[in-house]
Amino acid sequence: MEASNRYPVATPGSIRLSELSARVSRAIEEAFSYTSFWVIADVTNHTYKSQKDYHYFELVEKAEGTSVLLAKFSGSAWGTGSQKIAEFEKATGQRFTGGLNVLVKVTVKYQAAYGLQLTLQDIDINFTLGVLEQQRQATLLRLVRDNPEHIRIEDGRLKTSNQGLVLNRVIQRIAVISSSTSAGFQDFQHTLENNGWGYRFSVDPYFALIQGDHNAGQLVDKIVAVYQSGVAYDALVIIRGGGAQTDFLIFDHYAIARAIARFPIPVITGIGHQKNETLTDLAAHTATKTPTKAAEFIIAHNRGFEQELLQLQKNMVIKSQQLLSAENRKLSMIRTSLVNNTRSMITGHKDALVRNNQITINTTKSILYRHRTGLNNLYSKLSIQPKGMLYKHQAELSIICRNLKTFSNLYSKSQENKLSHYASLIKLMSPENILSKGFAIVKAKGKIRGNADGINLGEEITVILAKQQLVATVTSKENHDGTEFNI
Amino acid sequence: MTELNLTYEAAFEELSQIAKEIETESVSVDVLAEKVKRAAELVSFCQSKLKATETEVGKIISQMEQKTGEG
Amino acid sequence: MTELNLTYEAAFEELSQIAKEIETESVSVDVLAEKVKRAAELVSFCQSKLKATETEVGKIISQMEQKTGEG
Amino acid sequence: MTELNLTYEAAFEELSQIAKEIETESVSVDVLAEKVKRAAELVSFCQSKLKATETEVGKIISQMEQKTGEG
Amino acid sequence: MTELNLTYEAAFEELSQIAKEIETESVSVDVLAEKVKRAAELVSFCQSKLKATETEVGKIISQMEQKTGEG
Amino acid sequence: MTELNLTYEAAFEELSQIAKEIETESVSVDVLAEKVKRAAELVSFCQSKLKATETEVGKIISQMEQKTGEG
Amino acid sequence: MTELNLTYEAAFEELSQIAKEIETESVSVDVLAEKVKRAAELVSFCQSKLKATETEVGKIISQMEQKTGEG
Repeated sequence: MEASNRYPVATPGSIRLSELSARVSRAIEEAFSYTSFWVIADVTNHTYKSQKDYHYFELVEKAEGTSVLLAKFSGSAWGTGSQKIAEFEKATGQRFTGGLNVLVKVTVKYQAAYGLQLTLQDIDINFTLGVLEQQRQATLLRLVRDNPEHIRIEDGRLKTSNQGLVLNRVIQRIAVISSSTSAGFQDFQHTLENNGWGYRFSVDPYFALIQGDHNAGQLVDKIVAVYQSGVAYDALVIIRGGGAQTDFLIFDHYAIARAIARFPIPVITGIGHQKNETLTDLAAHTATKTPTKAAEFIIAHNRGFEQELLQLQKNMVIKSQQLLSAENRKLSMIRTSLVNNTRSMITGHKDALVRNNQITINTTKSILYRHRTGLNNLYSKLSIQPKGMLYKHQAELSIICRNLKTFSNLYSKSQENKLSHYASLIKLMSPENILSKGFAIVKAKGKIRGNADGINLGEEITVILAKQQLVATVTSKENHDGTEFNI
Repeated sequence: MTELNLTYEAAFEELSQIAKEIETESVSVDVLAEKVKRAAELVSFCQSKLKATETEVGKIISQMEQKTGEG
Repeated sequence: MTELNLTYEAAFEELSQIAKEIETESVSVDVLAEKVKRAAELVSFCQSKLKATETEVGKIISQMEQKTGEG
Repeated sequence: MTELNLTYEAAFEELSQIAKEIETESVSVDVLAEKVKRAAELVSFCQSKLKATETEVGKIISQMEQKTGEG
Repeated sequence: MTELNLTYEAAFEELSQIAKEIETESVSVDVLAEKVKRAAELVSFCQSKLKATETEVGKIISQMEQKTGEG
Repeated sequence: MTELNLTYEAAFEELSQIAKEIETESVSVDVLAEKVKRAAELVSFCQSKLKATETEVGKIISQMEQKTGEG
Repeated sequence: MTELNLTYEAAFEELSQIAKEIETESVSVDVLAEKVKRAAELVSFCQSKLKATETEVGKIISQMEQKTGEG
């Protein structure tokens, strides 16, 4: 080596640096050649030489939560590595730059002149996306946590105050935040001005640099300026003007998302992002993909209003005509019913009169007929009943007469019978009759005797018979039992 | 005998009385004849009175019948 | 006899009474003739009254019929 | 007889009463003729009143029918 | 008869009342003729009033229909 | 008739009222003609008012359509 | 009518109100023409305002007011 010649031969116990370098180089080569490593590190001090497509940077690891360095390597990327970085930037929307936490595939290389260096072979897009997403989620959570009045999560979606605003019927006064150079703004203007319906708009541009995290403050200032202008804008449109694909990380910035979420005028975005929506899009009232789409949305909104107007007008015309024809029908119906009901009412009254008349006539006749019949009945009773009554009396009299005769006769006969009974009895009991039957009366001492008591022997008695009377003297006196005549 | 004021009623009454006495032999042979004689008189009185009445009633009734027949 | 104020009603009543007495022989022979005579009188009275009424009623009715015939 | 204020109603009522009395023979022979006479009068009165009413009503009704026929 | 202030309403009401009385025979023969006469008057009154109304209403209705025909 | 301040609304209301009264026959014959006359007037009024409105609305609509056709 | 400060918002609100009234037939015939006219004006106003710049709007409104003055 030519250079080594500049230094004297090493004193005993020392070697030349190049020798050491060669030994290190050898050791490293032995240990690390043909081996690559996936390492997680933070990128710092990044520079990019676009002419050569070279990236120079350092990879460091800090103690967690501090800035104390635990490890640090220089690194570079070119060729394949640069190509991977470009792919990475396109895919993530994140520039490969200082402060980025990455998972990279590196080979360790030692060059005597440059020292130990890591050469970037590949970069894990998904790791960074994960990190970015984590950052995004952290920002989102912070937004929700720190602004509960304006930002919250509903059904997994971000809900902001701005979204709660109602778009004016017509969007005509528009504030636009864009970068002055952006083609997007031109597109937006052009689309608005050349709408097919002749709608006119008033657009106030608020130009700002819209790229890089560090410009977030400026963008927020512009938003505030729109508010402070005092103009009654119908909408604030935020558009990103084409250009680098890596510009839109700014739209995940906390301050911007917060400002938009709380902004009192509906915000329409036309940022243009292929992957998931930025926090700005999520916070805005309406998110469209491109500035042209934003303009189209506004035109469609106004067109919707005009169509609504025309529809209302059309409905009104139809309804007015319907109303008038319904009114006509109602009127003619009422007229018809009036005529019919009047006629039927008069007919009804006529019928009622006839009915009353008939009742009067018919019933009167029947009343008179009934009375006549009743009178006749009474009359015939009167002409018949008295005769019967008199006849009955006559008959009764006759019966009494007959009875008088009959019972008088019976009475006389009965008396005659009684008398003749007594006559027979007397005849039977008369003394002449008794004596003629053989009985005799005995007289003693001039008295008729029924027994012999007091009659003494030798005494003279008189025995009287029917035709004669004998005088005799008692010669004997004996008792006899007298049963001889006991019948 | 035939008292002026004797009624059929009284006569019949007396007659019944005598008949009863005779029948029950509560009359002695002494008065029997007397009683029998009185009874005979009473029967005679009653019979004549009855006959008279019968005749009169017959007359009245026949008159009545005549009238009713007419009526 | 025929009292001035005698009604058919009363006459008939008395007549019925007499008839009943004779029927039940609760009349003495002494007054039988008299009673029969009274009965005959009452019959006569009732008959004449009946006849008179009949005649009058007949007259009224025939007048009525005449009228009704006309009517 | 025909009292001035007698109505058909009252007359008919009285007539019915008499007819009922005669029918149930609750009238004595003594007043029968009188009752029949009254009845005859009432019949006569009612008939004439009825006739008059009939005539008048008939006249009115025929007028009414004529009118109704026209109307 | 036809009182000056008599309305159809009142007349018809009275007529119905009379018809009802007659129908239920609660009208005596004494006033029947009178009632029938009144009824006849009321019928006549109502008919003429109705006829007048009908004529007038008919005129109005025909005018109305003519107008509608034109319109 | 057509009062100066009469509106279609009020006229139609009154007309409906009259129609209802006649339908339910709560109008007496005495005032029927009068009511029908008023109703005819109201119908006439409503018809002319309706016609006028129709014409005016038609005019506005045709102007509107012209404009919309242009726009 | 067309007030200087009329906004789309207010115009649309008024127009909707009119359309709704007409649709629910709560607009009387009396004011229908007037309402339709107003609606036509409101539509016209909104349309011209949509197609004009701010400076032109004043002109439109003053024109409209002139028309209304005439109308």
